[in-house]
Amino acid sequence: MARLTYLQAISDALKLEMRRDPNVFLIGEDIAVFGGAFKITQGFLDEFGEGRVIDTPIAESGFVGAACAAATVGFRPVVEFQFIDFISCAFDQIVNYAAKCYYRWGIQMPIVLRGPTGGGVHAGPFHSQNPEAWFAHTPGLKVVLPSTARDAKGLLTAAIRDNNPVIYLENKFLYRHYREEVPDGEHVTPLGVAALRTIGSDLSIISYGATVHLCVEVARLLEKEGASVEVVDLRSLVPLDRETILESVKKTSRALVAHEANLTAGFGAEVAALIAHECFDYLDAPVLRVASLDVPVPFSPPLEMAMLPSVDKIAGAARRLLAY
Amino acid sequence: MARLTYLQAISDALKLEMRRDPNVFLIGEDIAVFGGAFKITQGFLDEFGEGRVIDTPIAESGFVGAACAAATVGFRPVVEFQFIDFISCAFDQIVNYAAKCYYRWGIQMPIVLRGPTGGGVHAGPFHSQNPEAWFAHTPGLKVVLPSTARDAKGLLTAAIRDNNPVIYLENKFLYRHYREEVPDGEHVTPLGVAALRTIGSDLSIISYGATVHLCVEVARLLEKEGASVEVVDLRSLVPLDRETILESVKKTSRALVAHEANLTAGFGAEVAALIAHECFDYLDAPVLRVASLDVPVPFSPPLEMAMLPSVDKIAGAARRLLAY
Amino acid sequence: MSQTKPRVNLPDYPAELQADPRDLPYDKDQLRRFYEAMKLARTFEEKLASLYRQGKINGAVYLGMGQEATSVGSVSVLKQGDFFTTVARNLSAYFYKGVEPRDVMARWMGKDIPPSHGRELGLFLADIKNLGNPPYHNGSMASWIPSGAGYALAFKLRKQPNVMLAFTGDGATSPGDFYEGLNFASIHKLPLVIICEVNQFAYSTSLAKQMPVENVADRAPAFNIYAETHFGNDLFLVMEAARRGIEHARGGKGPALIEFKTFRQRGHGEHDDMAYVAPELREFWADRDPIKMYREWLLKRARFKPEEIAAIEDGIAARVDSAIQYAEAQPMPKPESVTERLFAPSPHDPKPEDRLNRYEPIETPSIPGLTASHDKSTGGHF
Amino acid sequence: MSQTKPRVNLPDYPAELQADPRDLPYDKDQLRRFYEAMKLARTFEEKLASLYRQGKINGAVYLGMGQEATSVGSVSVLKQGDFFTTVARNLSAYFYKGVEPRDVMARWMGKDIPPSHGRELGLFLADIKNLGNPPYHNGSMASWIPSGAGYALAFKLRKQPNVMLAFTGDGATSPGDFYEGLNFASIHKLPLVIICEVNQFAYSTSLAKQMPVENVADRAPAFNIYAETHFGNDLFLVMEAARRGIEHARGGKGPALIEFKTFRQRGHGEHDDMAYVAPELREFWADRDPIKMYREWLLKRARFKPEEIAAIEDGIAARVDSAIQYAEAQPMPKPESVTERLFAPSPHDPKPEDRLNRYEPIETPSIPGLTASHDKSTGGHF
Ligand SMILES: Cc1ncc(C[n+]2csc(CCOP(=O)(O)OP(=O)(O)O)c2C)c(N)n1
Ligand SMILES: Cc1ncc(C[n+]2csc(CCOP(=O)(O)OP(=O)(O)O)c2C)c(N)n1
Ligand SMILES: [Mg+2]
Ligand SMILES: [Mg+2]
Repeated sequence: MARLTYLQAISDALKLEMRRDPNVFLIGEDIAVFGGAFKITQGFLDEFGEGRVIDTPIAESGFVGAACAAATVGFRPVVEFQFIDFISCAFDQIVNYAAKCYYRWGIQMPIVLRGPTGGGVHAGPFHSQNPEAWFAHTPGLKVVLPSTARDAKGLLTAAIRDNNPVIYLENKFLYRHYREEVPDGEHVTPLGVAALRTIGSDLSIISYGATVHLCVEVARLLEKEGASVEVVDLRSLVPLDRETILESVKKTSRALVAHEANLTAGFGAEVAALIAHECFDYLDAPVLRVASLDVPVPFSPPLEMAMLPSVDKIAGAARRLLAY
Repeated sequence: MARLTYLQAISDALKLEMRRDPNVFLIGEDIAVFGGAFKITQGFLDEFGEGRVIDTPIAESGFVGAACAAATVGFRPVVEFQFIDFISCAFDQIVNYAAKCYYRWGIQMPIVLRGPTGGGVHAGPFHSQNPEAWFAHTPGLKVVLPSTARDAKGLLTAAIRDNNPVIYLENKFLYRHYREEVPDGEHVTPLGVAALRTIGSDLSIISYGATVHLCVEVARLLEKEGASVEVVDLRSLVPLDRETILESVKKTSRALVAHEANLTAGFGAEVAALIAHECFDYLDAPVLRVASLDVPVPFSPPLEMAMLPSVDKIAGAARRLLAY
Repeated sequence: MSQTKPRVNLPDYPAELQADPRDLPYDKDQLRRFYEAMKLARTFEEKLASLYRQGKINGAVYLGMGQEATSVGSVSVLKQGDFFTTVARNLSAYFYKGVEPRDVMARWMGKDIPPSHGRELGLFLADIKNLGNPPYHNGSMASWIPSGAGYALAFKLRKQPNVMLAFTGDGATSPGDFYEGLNFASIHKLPLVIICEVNQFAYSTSLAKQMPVENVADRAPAFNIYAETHFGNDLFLVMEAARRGIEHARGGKGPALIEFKTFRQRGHGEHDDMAYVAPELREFWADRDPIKMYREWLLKRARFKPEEIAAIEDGIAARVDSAIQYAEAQPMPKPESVTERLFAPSPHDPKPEDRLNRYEPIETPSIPGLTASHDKSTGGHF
Repeated sequence: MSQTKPRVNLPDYPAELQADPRDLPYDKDQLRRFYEAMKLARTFEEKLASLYRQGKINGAVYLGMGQEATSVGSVSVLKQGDFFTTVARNLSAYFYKGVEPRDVMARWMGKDIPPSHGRELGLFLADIKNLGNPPYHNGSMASWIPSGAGYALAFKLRKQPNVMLAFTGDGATSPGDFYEGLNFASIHKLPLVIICEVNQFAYSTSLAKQMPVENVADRAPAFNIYAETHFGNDLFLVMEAARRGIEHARGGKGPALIEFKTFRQRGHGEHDDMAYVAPELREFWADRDPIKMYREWLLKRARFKPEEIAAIEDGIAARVDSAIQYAEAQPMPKPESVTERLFAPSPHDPKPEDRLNRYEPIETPSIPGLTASHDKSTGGHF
């Protein structure tokens, strides 16, 4: 075990998988010479050479399409988006080529599309977005969002070994702000098993990605207020661990869903709808959602913080639920 | 009043708005000389000339970007996607330029992005998609889906006069299969007001687009079985007529949400989550959803029909709810 | 300046049927094989069109009539292990490669036939193992140029001496993907060969509305790519040019773009009456029909007897008829199968025991909201 | 062949400071105005960098140091009603056009300043009315080339004699949007002028990894576009070339692409130590710093006195200092305002009375599921 940041855990997973499997290669902007905008692949060029760490021109659609193709003939490309916002430029290749290939032809396409998501670092509307709902709504893609360094490593390892296209969404605030013990060597976290970050009996908070941290903080706050809160971290939206969600809500009878993406038609709606459907006879209160307000992510800190979910907002909703 | 197909109603709205406002122009592939893949703009080139009916190369991102820009300096462009599936190629311009322009700068961008959606005509995975949830999740875009010829005209008129980017999603099965009396001359249906297609007291079915027709058929079936079903047609997802949804469900205490897009993280999840939240104390049964199965739209009729929502599937869910 | 000037060669056919059979390395069987592939496609498509009009084919039908020489000529010079991808008008390429007409017909009818089992239209086929036809994205125009670059990259990374050949229409040279793919392929000197079939229209859109230059090959210098432009309805001319492009790419010199001027004899799809096409243009190209020309050449220059040709054609007609019978007899896919095969099984798919240790607490939650001045993380605020 | 060959002109500066002031149509005030805009941007950015390092600026900071001549030179030859868009390195263009440093500084600090009121980074400004700087999409590289074509289209449709000038980096010539935009603009002969600032890198990526040709202008013939390539750190050379491009476009001859070779003296952003840049390259371009060169020229050729220059520079330093003070004193936006101004009010926004007649029954629902053979609708199955 070593204490690694979330970012180092990602690097570690990439490096180990590249050593393990010669078919893994990396492709993206500024990942080779520069080591990536966030320095996740620093030193990789030296170790793996330019055939496996490929700097590209600014052409997301082009290099995603190329990597997808290579994935159908035995390679396992890992594509880096410099900021996930630019995934919109490759949207067609992802939703129409990657997502549908196996269904159409039975030819598998093991590719990981990864990049930094999320706000809270005052990077403005084009460097802060959270696109998971678009992809979770597109059949054929797996969607993974680690909240911890351990998971960042374990889930990325599983994603690279997965035989399907995986959208792997990192959180750029966590990159250098979260640090924990991470297992050395091989560490795999299967895609589709949620984690419990706290265990409780009065309220379930279902979340994923960086927002899980806010939820854990809320659980601690509310513990002091005498409430026992269970925080469910989905870890992947597709596949979705329905059992863990439903088990938890059936136990607590109260559910709150929280994420950083915009509220309307966010993945939280799916979780809330699922709970409302499957736990109808168990619920003692309506399912609430806390998410970003429905606007682009503004640059200025007071605006951005007002827009994003926060410990206060989640705690407020939790208290309303507990008092219902 | 004249009896028009859904398609003719769209043509009619376009023509009237072009006559009324010289700033309206059309742009897209094969819309001028050919009159559009579905012949919606047949004859327009003759009447309006090539400055206002612009054939483009196959370059969705390019002509969407160009039209968006023109919209910020007083034009009101209407962009046609030959099939809505290709909207993925213009995704970045839509979600990053169009959606965010007014919020960033206070400069309005009145543009309509329209095209044929939907399955049921055996056109395969790339000519059958329903992309509304992607855009409803992106703040700054209005999302409109007419289910009738009258609305096709009224909503398109409102969309063209709207000062914001509007994603206007037509249904290609309805184009030539649905026909009704449509008001002559100016006819405007405001964006954000749902319609009641049937009025009932036992169950609310909330739907939009072509699926509304299935729901109306279900209402008729169930009427014969003694149940009184209210069909709410949203007409637009953004803005969403929450009041009409909630009023209806508070009255009936049972809600079913139906749409043609894939189930997971579809807009139905948003509606179900809304109801589960706001009508918790009124509901006598869980909120159910019927939507397309979570796979790409397959070509072969038996597969496609198995994948799409149907009268049977919706009626089945409705009966379960009524019996709950 | 690192540009190669495209070579242009547009003889006024069919003034003379030029190739001398004595110069060609093909025996009679091989010459017959070319004819069979082209004529089989033509006959098949004529039948398909009438089935479509009878309401026996669902959806839309897109045909390649008039472009058989570009398809057959190009794939015929590929070598073992090379890849190719088609768009909508390359049925004859499939037939040349040995795809069975009866399977194609069954696909058009939505039957339960591999690899798509009714999920895809009849014109789309991917079969790497048996055919060297990898899956690419058929929906959006030019999306296969990036994927083409990807297959070429795979060859290069594996040091395989193969090329990736991608058919492309003129319209498909407008989307950004076309340029992103070419640029990537050229920077990395990948063995990608674009066979661009300029059939005068993209749906209804004429060349002048698609591009401000005369030839697609005029764009190749922008990517430092080898290019040639030719008349595309002469099978042997196609083969020669395609071979040069392929050998250029195979030689590690980077991509090649071979442009063929040809003509789409039918509408964009069978629903399209192509009223926008001038009669003179149709006539010009009808005179230069690739099958007609090749047939004449076989008779006049290669000493095929009329009876021989007639026998080939009868055989083809019978094959198409039996393809229809076969296809009609095949079962439709089972509705229940619709949700199958969405995700490929993977080594770490969750197992029941994975759910045992789900409790993994977060000791020190990390809460954003710092301004730059308060942020003490290493590596700066980002 | 409809290609125009790009003109290339890369003199070995600063061997000679070439322009003769007597040939130039500028009076002393005008020469001072050029200097002020460039030097103001330089001084402002130096300060901005140090504020960033002090943690007083949030997010990331991108600077244009070294590219002041391309910016100022290009916009200085625009006429009334012309439009221009910038990317990240054109602050001096804004200053030349009269944007107030204090407002830019306030924007960088996220203050409640129009038009973005804290929603955008300091480097992004759109103000059509006062500045001719229309909103375009700053997020994704090259996305402004389609929008540029759109503004040029608007001029053409309105028969306005104006041009749209779009700054672009070398990296931004790789995305598909660049080509889609150029193609559209050229087909329609739109008055779009691309000023391409080739500053040797796209982030850390060298030119050789971005493009397989030497010059961006080598790509112009692919779109039948007028192009020139020049050294970009000589203000007068920039003005001459930009003027030719602008007048070409204004004359209805279609787009122009003017390429300037220049250098990004800082990292991509201030977080980037640009370790990947060879020292010799830095030195080469340091010797050719556009402000240094222009300053020397003012002294040596245009008879500015050292005191005059010093006075200008003192004035600029004071202006930047007061800009910071002003900006710091401005209020931050109110958190509650975050949900405002998402949608523009529209004439048919729902009114209470619209909700009165919501009952609109569907008489004959239309149920899909027909196969082609059962479909009797007019116009075929589609
Ligand atoms: C991105 C995209 N936009 C639109 C379409 C619709 N479409 C299908 S084929 C076609 C014309 C293609 O023309 P070309 O590339 O010349 O091929 P051809 O049909 O002439 O063989 C169009 C516009 C598409 N498939 N993809
Ligand atoms: C589509 C897209 N991909 C990636 C980025 C991230 N990015 C921002 S600027 C930049 C480099 C731009 O290089 P260039 O166009 O040469 O401009 P310069 O920074 O040199 O002025 C990159 C990769 C982006 N903004 N858009
Ligand atoms: Mg064509
Ligand atoms: Mg650059």
